[in-house]
Amino acid sequence: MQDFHYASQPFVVGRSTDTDFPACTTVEETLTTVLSHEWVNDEYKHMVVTASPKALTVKPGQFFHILCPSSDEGDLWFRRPQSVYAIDREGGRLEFLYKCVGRGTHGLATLKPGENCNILGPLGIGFTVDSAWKNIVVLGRGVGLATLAPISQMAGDAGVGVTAILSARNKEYLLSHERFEKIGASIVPVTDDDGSSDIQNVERILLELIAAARADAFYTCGSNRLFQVMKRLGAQHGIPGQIAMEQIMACGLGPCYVCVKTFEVNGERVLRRVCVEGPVFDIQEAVGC
Amino acid sequence: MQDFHYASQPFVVGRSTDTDFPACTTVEETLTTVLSHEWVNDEYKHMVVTASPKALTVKPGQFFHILCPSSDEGDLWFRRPQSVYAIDREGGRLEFLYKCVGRGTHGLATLKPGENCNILGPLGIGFTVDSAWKNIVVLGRGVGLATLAPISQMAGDAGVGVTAILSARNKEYLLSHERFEKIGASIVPVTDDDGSSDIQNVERILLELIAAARADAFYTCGSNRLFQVMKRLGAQHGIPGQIAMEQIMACGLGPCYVCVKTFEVNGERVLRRVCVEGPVFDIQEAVGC
Amino acid sequence: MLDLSVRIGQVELQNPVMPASGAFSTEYASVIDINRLGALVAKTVSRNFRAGNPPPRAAEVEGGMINSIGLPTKGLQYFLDAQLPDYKQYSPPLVASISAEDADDFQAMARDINVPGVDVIEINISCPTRKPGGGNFALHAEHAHDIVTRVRAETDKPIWAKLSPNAGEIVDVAMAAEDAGADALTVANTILAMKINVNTFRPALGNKIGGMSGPAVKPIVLRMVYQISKAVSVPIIGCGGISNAEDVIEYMLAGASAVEIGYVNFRNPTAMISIINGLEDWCNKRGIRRIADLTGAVRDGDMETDTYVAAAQGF
Amino acid sequence: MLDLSVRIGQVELQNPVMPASGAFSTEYASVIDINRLGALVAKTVSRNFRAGNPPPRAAEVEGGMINSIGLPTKGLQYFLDAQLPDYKQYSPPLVASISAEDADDFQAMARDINVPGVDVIEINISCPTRKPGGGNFALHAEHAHDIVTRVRAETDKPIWAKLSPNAGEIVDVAMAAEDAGADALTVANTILAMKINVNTFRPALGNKIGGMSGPAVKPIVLRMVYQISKAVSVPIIGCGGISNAEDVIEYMLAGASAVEIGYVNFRNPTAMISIINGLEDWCNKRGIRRIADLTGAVRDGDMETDTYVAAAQGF
Ligand SMILES: Cc1cc2nc3c(=O)[nH]c(=O)nc-3n(C[C@H](O)[C@H](O)[C@H](O)COP(=O)(O)OP(=O)(O)OC[C@H]3O[C@@H](n4cnc5c(N)ncnc54)[C@H](O)[C@@H]3O)c2cc1C
Ligand SMILES: Cc1cc2nc3c(=O)[nH]c(=O)nc-3n(C[C@H](O)[C@H](O)[C@H](O)COP(=O)(O)OP(=O)(O)OC[C@H]3O[C@@H](n4cnc5c(N)ncnc54)[C@H](O)[C@@H]3O)c2cc1C
Ligand SMILES: Cc1cc2nc3c(=O)[nH]c(=O)nc-3n(C[C@H](O)[C@H](O)[C@H](O)COP(=O)(O)O)c2cc1C
Ligand SMILES: Cc1cc2nc3c(=O)[nH]c(=O)nc-3n(C[C@H](O)[C@H](O)[C@H](O)COP(=O)(O)O)c2cc1C
Ligand code: FES
Ligand code: FES
Repeated sequence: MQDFHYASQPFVVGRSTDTDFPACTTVEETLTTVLSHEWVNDEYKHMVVTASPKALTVKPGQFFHILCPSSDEGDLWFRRPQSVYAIDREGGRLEFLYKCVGRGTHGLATLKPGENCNILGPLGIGFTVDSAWKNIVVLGRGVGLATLAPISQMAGDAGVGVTAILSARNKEYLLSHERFEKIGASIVPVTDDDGSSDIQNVERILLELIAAARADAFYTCGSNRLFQVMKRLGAQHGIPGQIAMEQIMACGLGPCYVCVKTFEVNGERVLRRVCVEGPVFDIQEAVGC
Repeated sequence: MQDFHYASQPFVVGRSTDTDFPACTTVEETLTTVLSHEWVNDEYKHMVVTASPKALTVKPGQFFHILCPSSDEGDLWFRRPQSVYAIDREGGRLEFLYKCVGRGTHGLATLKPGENCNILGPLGIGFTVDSAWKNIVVLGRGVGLATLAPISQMAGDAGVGVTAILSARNKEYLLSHERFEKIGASIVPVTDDDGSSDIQNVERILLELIAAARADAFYTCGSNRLFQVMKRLGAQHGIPGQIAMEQIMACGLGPCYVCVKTFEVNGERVLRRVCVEGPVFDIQEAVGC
Repeated sequence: MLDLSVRIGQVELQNPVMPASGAFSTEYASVIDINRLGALVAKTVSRNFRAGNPPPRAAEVEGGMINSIGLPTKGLQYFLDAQLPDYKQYSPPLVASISAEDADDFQAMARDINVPGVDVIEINISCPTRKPGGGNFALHAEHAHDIVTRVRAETDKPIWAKLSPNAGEIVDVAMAAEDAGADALTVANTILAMKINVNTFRPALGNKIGGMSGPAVKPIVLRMVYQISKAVSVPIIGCGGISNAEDVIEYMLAGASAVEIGYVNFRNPTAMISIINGLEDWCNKRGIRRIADLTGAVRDGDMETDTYVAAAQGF
Repeated sequence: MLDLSVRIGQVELQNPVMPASGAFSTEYASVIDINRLGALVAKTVSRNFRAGNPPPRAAEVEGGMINSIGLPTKGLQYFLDAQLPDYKQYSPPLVASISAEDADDFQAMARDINVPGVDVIEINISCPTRKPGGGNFALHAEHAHDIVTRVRAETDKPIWAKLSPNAGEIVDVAMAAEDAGADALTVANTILAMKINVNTFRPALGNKIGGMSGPAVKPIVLRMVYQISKAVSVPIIGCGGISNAEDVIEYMLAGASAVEIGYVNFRNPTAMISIINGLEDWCNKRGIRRIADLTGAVRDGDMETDTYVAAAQGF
């Protein structure tokens, strides 16, 4: 009965896609298959999906715009952006690590292995690493760690060392610890429960790294307070920095201007779209995240 | 994560119900469980569900208003009425036999055994059988047979004989044959392929039954042409008759006045609501179905 | 103790949940305990019998339905003789809804329905699918003002004026109704809409066009409640697309004192009871003691209006 | 051979599917072949730079979304220097969309955008979330007439007037625009709407209210297209809630010659291509040779108007 044609199907263009993508396009709306989907703790879930060759061209800091199923009686009418957490080009897989916060992410969490997931991407501008650098510092908290994780891989590939300052409520929420470790990053965990995630302590750690000449560049995501410290120290010490930002999105492609954030460029305030002009921006130009 | 509370869940009051029904109510919105669900031919499906004691009070000719799942990307916003096909009071089961015609019924057809189905009922006014009668004639076509099937049971229980004239395109679509048989109805199949379903032939059969005094009452459903014949012969020969009618419905309970049909009562045209004043009406008052 | 009661002028409701006119009758007593409702709102009645519009009278659309019932009624006398006593078997206040052929008739209807047992008169000046000869007096402020003034002259009972979302300047209409003496405003009736069957090329409704209701219209009507609540001081009854407890909260935050519920009763006849239960849970969970305090409690006074500042903040 | 082409006055489109202004840019070339579209409709441009409204600028609602982008633009000069050449890399005709501070500015904008490469000028007189000082000239017939007259005086290019569904008398506005010389009418822009977050008590949009679009608004806008098509003779471009091929057919039956598609591009960026493919399939299956024949083909001329007769028939 699959061929039945409804008199007034309200939403045919739904979760699937039958469109041929012209060769020149860089972005695809594709149906992936969920390979595994596990809770990491009681808030975060880790999803592995199959990926097409075009999807696998994704770079750290870039994201996919995901059509989440609904977990309630309603329907979701926007996609949800999720940055890529790991890229397995040989295995043809992509990984996402996300926090369940609202309807979209809770809906996403209902997907079972074997089910399809419609993703759009890769989107946006990712991180860059200069192979002339010796050592970079990544500083993240919460879901920010998911976005920063692939940086270590990229730095490693470019022969650059990584110090990863990972901030969380407590050890249990120190996500991606192993992933950073595997790459050989030197890890500095800071947590709320022992007070080590205090902004003063983080500043102290950063200053030490600067003093030790182990901070050729800064990378941050996921906390406005941490970003502000990095921005200030970066400016004071002339250290370049990159930040991955978030904003509510509709299209994810550029035209709608829903996802704007404020930046300061040469003393002037400008709005930029997180989806196409970011999500990765120059840390000195960002105002707040 | 089941307890998660969404900021703006658009449709909480969905397929499930948590309401206690006051003892005085006669109708329930309940979640049944699908026990079996099979294709009868390529158009009709037979569904058996569990039923609450209140749902089991349903009488032949009454119906349930079913919240069908969707088989496409959209959502269904109306329930769909389906008359009860069989009532198993001991086994606590209800059966439906329905034709897949549009989004609602194709959506219903996707339900698998073990899944829930939200039904509202029992609704409307059913058939009546006078135990003084010796023999009644039921005449139906298509889905009308589903509605007429339980009549035989009821007539049998009242000690009344049944002649069932079953009309269909061909033998394959002669639904409920066995069910009528089981009750001991004498069956007259008429089909399009051999021309026996011709209106003249059906009229001839009815006249024979009248002549043989085997037509104390008429019952019909599912075909306007067949209804018109029964109405005419009933009027000519003073045979009481009942017809089960259909109309697009919204509420199914009476207030909305969506489901009106025209009737002629003492020479005056009136509108009646199929859901509460029917679906079973006096055949002589019905105008068209 | 949680207090779910709300007050619409002189009328106290045990909770803010009422059925919308035309989507309810005492026939609902067969499936729910209608004594739990805030009030009972009767189907609109006109002086004389009306057959209503040709079928099909309803069609489903994404997010709800469109209908063109056309205000069928057995007439005023039947309402007074049969329906009123039927409604008075139940405890919640009764809101009678009236419509009329013209302004004089509206005035006369108000006089004739001004009987004991009727607790509130809702004047349906906004039905979009009544046939010509009667009608939609809620499209322009002058007409609304005239009708409300005439009804006011005939009764001391609370008058609720039911507005039309099809008006271009609904805030002006609301202010006119308030000025003419309406005790409350019901916002709103259905939005004119259409569906065409692409197989048959036929309009889905016998009346060709009809009124849309259901969850799809909620953001539109909610916006109207918000705008009107900034302009009038009489209570507002929100009506449009409510399907769960949070929708009721949203309407109250926007400025409604109570709500009326239509379409969702058709989809889930137990919805109004679930919603009342849901409101109780919602308030208890958040430590809200009086639901009436939510009316107009939207936090819109301190919002960032500078685009650059707003876009620098989290959202 | 199936002919999907349609004609809007002097402009021939290879098929009736266009993006809606503000929901499209050449950035879509990264995901679809935009040369397959009937035309390209650019984001509305104003004379000078505008930042737009404070975030959050969009929220999802049942059946679609509300937005309050607020017409951000880099200004006319940037459009002419950078965006126009960018669009002209592609083959479909270019529809430029303009907005302005006042009537004089609208006239001047029309003059300044009257350059080679611009194939059609769509005048956005209907943006519901522009800040005061510019505006919605589509709420009243006189204003619409004035703007279209002034634009007409400046250009021989086709003018499409984009109407507002928030107008109380949209048919009057449509007739005024036609009378003033519009070559076609785009029906319509977004419907004013609101959402309040019941956790934070805050409006979901920084601008408090915004414009609603998506499948939920389709029946409302379709009704407007139907009503307008009975009253004007210029072509109509349907715009509102289209998400599949059958929605396009429905709009055409109601009287539209072509359509513009907004929201669904955000949900499925490949939607416009799927829809064009779907139109082809739909016509082929039904033996329709020229899609243009569907315009206004709704079968509404022989409908039963007697309620009793209609209610005696099958439906
Ligand atoms: C470029 C980018 C990359 C991201 N990567 C990750 C990641 O790797 N892991 C992770 O856990 N989260 C990530 N996020 C945040 C994630 O998109 C949000 O948590 C998610 O959209 C929330 O949706 P929800 O429906 O569960 O929550 P709700 O609160 O119900 O969302 C309501 C609405 O807000 C929007 N929204 C809410 N929060 C965000 C947000 N932060 N960014 C964009 N839109 C939002 C949604 O689109 C939705 O329309 C990323 C965000 C961006 C912009
Ligand atoms: C009292 C009653 C009992 C019925 N019993 C049976 C039965 O036992 N077996 C069976 O196969 N069919 C029965 N029908 C018909 C069945 O309800 C319709 O076939 C079904 O609603 C079609 O829905 P759809 O979405 O598949 O079709 P669509 O054509 O997509 O329906 C579109 C709309 O029309 C309405 N609609 C369409 N056809 C009917 C109809 N005939 N009656 C009421 N509403 C309709 C639906 O509610 C829907 O809103 C009965 C109808 C009534 C009124
Ligand atoms: C079938 C139907 C009949 C209606 N009849 C009336 C009526 O008689 N009088 C009236 O004032 N409103 C009538 N309405 C409008 C509703 O009262 C209500 O204003 C509208 O449906 C919006 O609410 P909802 O979205 O919750 O349905 C009717 C609505 C429907 C769907
Ligand atoms: C994010 C967004 C931005 C829009 N910007 C414009 C615009 O700049 N100019 C314009 O005329 N309409 C604009 N619109 C309105 C659309 O062009 C269209 O009229 C409306 O969205 C209805 O179509 P839809 O339901 O298919 O989205 C915008 C709509 C959205 C959703
Ligand atoms: S989300 Fe549309 S421009 Fe960024
Ligand atoms: S379906 Fe509502 S009255 Fe019959």
